[in-house]
Amino acid sequence: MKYSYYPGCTLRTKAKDLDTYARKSAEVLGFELEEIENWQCCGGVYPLSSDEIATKLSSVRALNEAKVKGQQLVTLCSACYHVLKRVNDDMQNVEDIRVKANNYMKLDEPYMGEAKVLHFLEVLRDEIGFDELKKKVVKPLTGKKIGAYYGCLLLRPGEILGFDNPENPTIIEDFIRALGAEPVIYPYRNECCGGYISLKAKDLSAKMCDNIMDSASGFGADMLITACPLCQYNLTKNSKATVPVYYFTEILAEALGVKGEEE
Amino acid sequence: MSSTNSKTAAAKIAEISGTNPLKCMKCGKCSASCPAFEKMDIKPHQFVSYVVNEDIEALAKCESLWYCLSCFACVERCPRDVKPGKIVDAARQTVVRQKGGNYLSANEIPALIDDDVPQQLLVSAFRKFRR
Amino acid sequence: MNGIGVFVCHCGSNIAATVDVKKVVEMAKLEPGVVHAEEYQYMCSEAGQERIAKAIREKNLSGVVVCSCSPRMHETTFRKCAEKAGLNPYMVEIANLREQCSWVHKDINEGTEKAVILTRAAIAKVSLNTSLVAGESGVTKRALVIGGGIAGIQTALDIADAGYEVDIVEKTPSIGGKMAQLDKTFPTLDCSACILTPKMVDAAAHEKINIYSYSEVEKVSGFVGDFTVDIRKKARYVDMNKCTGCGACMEKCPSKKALSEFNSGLNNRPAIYTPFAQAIPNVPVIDPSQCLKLKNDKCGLCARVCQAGAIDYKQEDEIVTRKYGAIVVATGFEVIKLDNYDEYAYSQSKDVITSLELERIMNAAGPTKGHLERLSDGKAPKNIVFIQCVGSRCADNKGKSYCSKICCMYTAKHAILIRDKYPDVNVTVFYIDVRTPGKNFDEFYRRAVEEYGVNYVKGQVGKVTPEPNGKLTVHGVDLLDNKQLKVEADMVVLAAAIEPSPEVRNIATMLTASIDTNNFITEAHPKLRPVESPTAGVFLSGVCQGPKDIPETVSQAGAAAVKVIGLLAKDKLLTNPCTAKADELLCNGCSACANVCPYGAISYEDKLINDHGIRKTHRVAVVNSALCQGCGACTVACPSGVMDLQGFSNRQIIAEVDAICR
Amino acid sequence: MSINQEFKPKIVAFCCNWCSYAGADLAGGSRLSYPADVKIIRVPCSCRVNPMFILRAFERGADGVIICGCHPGDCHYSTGNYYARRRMTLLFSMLDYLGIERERTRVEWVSAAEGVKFSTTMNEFVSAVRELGPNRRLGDLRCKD
Amino acid sequence: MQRLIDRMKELLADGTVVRVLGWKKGDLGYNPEPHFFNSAEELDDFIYDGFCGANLSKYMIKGSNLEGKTLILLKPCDTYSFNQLLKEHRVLRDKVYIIGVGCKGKLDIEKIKAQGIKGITSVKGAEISGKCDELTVETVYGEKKVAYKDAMLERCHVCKGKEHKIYDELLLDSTDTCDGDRFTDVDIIEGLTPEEKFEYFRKELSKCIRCNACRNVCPACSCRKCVFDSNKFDSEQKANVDPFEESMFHIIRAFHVAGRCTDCGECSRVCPQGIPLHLFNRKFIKDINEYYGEYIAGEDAETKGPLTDYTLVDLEPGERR
Repeated sequence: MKYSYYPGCTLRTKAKDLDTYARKSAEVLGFELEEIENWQCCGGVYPLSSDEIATKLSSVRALNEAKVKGQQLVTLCSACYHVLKRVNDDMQNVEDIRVKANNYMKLDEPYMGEAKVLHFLEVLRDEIGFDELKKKVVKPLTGKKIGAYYGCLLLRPGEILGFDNPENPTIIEDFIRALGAEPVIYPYRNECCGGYISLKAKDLSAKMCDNIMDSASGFGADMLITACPLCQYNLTKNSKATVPVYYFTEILAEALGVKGEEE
Repeated sequence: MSSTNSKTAAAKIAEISGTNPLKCMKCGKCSASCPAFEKMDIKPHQFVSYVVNEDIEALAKCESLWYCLSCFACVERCPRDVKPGKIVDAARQTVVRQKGGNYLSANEIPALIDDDVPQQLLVSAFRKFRR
Repeated sequence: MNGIGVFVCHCGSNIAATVDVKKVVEMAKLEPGVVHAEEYQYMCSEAGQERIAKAIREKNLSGVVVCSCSPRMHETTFRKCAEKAGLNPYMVEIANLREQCSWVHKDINEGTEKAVILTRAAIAKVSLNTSLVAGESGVTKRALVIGGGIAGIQTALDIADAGYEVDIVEKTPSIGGKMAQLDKTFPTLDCSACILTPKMVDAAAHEKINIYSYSEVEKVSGFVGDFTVDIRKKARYVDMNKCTGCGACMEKCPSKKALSEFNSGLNNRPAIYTPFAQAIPNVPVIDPSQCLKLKNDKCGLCARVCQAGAIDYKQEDEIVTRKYGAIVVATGFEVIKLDNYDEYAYSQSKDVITSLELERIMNAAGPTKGHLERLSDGKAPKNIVFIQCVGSRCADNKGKSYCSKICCMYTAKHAILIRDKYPDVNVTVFYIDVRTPGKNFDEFYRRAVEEYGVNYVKGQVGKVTPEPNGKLTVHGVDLLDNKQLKVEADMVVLAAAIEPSPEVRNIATMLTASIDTNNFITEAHPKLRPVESPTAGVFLSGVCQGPKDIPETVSQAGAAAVKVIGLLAKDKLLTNPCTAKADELLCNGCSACANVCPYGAISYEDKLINDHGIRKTHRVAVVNSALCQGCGACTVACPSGVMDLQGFSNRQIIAEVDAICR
Repeated sequence: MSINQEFKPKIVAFCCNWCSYAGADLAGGSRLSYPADVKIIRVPCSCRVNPMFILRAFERGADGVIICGCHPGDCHYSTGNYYARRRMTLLFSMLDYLGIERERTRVEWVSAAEGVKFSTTMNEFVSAVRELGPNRRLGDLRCKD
Repeated sequence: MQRLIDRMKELLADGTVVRVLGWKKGDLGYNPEPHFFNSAEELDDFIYDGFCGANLSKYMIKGSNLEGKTLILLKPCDTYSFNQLLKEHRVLRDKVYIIGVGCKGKLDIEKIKAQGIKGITSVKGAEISGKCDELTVETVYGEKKVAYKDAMLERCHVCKGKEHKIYDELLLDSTDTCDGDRFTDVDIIEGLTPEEKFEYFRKELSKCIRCNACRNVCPACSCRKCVFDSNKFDSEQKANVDPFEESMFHIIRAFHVAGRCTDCGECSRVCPQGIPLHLFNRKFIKDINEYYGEYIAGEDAETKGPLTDYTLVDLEPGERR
């Protein structure tokens, strides 16, 4: 099975781990991430205003490329997932944006939101299946107590993203279970880490991250995993960081036994 | 800002946010959910009232614009489908689109970042704080 | 063809002052078909009516036009007058010369000219009138009440007290409904069971009331006065006639894992059970999904301990068919599922409960024997937070658009009861608005604040987070103080919205009663006919029509009963003769008419039609004149103009149009 | 303008029995005058008004047609006026399409308590039609020369 | 086409159906007509080509009353009409076997004639197989070429799509022929002044000779007895006697089919006077779409029609959205 793959800017630089381990794991799990050509940055945040068109075009380009190749579009970064999925929803359902975006793009065939955006975790859950994943695990993470940190961008608004129950998600917990570890459920797992606010109001972000860390460690987590480079940054650099924070692909690679192999 | 300008600006905010502020029933669930509440001078639920009352001048000057995290907690939980986060963002848009409306200048960035800052942080902040 | 008589009334000077009545008479005589025209001071007077009667008799009139006041005033008078004189009452038309002519126009020429035209239109219409006879249909002197909660019980008691037979169909093993689950009732704080159980006993003991418990309505046919209903009596596996209600079976039953419906799932019940100790009938049922004997033919303990030999594992569902003159829907409500409100941690924490669950916890017969304790660890709570409007007043896709109406008051009740019994427990209520319209309601709420020190905070809660120490943090807002609040709580109580029972949709369909987008049954008129459904003979009692509290429910139940009694007291129902009628020779059977009929009065039959000697079977529309109310929606929906309204036929109205535009 | 004052338009008003006809009666009872050009036809419900009736009126030379019914939500028959609303919306739009000005057709919801509204509505409607002058007869929609 | 004929013969032979409702060759080569074929032999006269514009749905009302199952051929646009008839209980699903046949746009001989081509003897290139780019018109004055597109019926330029909405099996391919917006003409008329509108329709409607062809062909006009022939409205007097019927016929007809008309375009196709009757229907369709949401009559056989439905918040007559 081949998927179009949209890595996003951060995975090329600061979050190489998130990307590398995903590719290695995919290989073991029997699917391929085919990076789309000439992708451009999604912008990091979804432009909410209904009259924003130009800022959505890079996403439309990526989506259209996947459509042309007849593949589903996979992302790893929460922000890319959020932006791509919402732009795709606009292209499907918002007439005005669809018409204007297509006018800009001048494609051979207009893009109407045909592509399907998947997060890597969704591929594991819906395409591979966590039961299958469990069978492929060679080094189960037995005994580890892992807290899932979802953040905002994967979950909200639930109506559009449809990733999981936005107030009580389970996908990463199920993922943790599949790898043989014990998920730690704590109520702050879908609270915001502060996001881009940490650029200008570090104190606010720090307070929020501390709340998350306190809750997670209070419920007994040894480590947290996340899918978002910015969450990872804020949680580690911007808080008292009582527990380490890893990308989910890293523990995946570890459990699948492909972490050690250096390129 | 003259009253007609306020009216147009308020209408513009309602339009690009795609929500109807009149549906708000003042339950405060947005403000109860907002992680940046303490930093906000105009609280999320008040934000909606300001648009209804067309007090756009105050909105344009307020700090809240720059503290909203776009975490969508209020959007997710608003029982009236008003989605205050979208209104805050629309107001922010109307400010940054004006000349001199940028909240972040390129010059100040080096002092704000460290080696580990992910690109995502910068591009997101640029989108939110600048034209 | 006989002739038409025209009678112009002066109404003293009310008409005559601005309408030249003599001219109207003169002009009327020129109209085709008019054989008699006269004017008189007061047509509605004894003498005036005698003039009309005399003319009908002497000139053998076939139609009468009275030019007078509004038909809303005296149409009935003149119809009766005509009938006495031997003319079909529906051969009378009124030209409204007073309200719609002389009183609104000042110029006598203008007034006269218009009066002539109105008279002309009435003459044109009456010449196309046909004799109509009100139909008659019989009344079965028995009522069916669907639902055995307080609404159904009260309606049944009131009907039965008037001397009519009533059947109650209740889906659960016992009557009592939601009220039986309540601990105390507002604003008087009397014990719910103490006021409800006597009524349940009365209903069971009443010679005119027959209770079908553990039964459901399966099929409804017929119409007002003559409904035929199939009732499914679900297999109880216990013989109602033999069981003595000793309870030995329940005690001995080894399968005790099922969640107790009555206790909102907070504890368990055996596979053979009555929902609660005061159940009526006091005959248990076996839950086939739990019974070891029925599931895998093991056990059989209950049969062995039953001295009356009442256990019958072979019992099957039974269908009873009964006839009714009237049907009352009293299907009540359920608390919504809280799947869409995970931010309040209902599914994540045992200490986040609904108000109905709190009722059971507070109740001496409940899972905690009436002790206020946390379900997670049995500890006594010190801080309790109530959250209002959970799923009510929503404009999103998750909740209900309406106010559930009862929550403000029951929350005040809970707060008072807790503060009264456990003065050291702090109670905080997060509210959006406190709504207390009702006798002694606001006083009650104020007592909660003033006497019991309940902390009311205006603002909604964003999230409830369980903490590692087992407590809960309530993240709310105080809008009046403009502050975010984090309240530590041991227990959180959610005022979850109520919604009509899910089966109401199915029942409404069977009854052709309409329901609104929230599944509440629509009333015939929101102000003037609040306990009747638009479908004749179907009445509404309780929350199935809209959220209401117990006093309101009981009032409405009584009102519905009066409507039923009024109907059953009649021996014959006269039906409005101005009903729709399809020409079956030409009907296409396309269903357009039935689609717009608000009364479900139109059905389709494959009929053998004799079309000028050619016999063919067609699907044709058939109007049930007992149900049709004569609105005429169908006549316009019909593409071939086959559906017509008697008394307001297409030809009659077109004749009026022509007369006016002539 | 002065010419139009003398022009006596033919106006047909269909009023539902339960609300608007009673509203007209109330206008009468309160002596609230309106032009005598308005002639009322009583129908049980606004949903009884067949588009054929309106076309017939225009074909026979009516200058304006108005339909009055209970306010939405207050229909005596619960839903009749909702159907009437759709039918008339489409019919009026079609008449406009044929060249019968929008001002010549109107639907107004008048309750039994709204005598004043009935009278002002009729005054407004008649003056709007007078303003337009005589209607082209729909009967001339086909000329046979 | 041979594949189609073979398949029809097969279905006749195995008893699935007892007759075929299809098109029969006409006398001129470009005027085929609907026909019930009762045996495999009769199918020798069968034709399916670009001139088979006739919508056979309505004939199935008769077909539903005949003994046994009828095989009907429906083009994509015809299936809408069929669904609508099904919704109105005018045809019976179990009395029919539907082959959805492909369509590459249907031809209008008048369009060819309008290009100044006279004395037509035959037209080549209208076969359903092949590319359908160009027609070769044989005339008594020699051979003429006409682009297929330029000879297509107006309705094919605004085709609803290639998809059959109801069928038992599909045969032959379809081509997208839509290259226009069906509401353009309605928009133009809406923009005229009242005088211009009235004059326009007066000019068009004055051509009408009341031949009733439009009514007879219309799949929505399937009443056992038409209001115009009934005495229910005092309009039964025939043409030239009653001016109401005379002048209001098309308007009333349009209202009667409003919400039910699938815009099949047959009325305009068969009008011998070339009156653009579809402009009435499309006005209603456009308004319905605009006011009550996109609605395509006959898209399925269940959805409530817009005129037998309502919402609490429908706009008021005369109000614009």
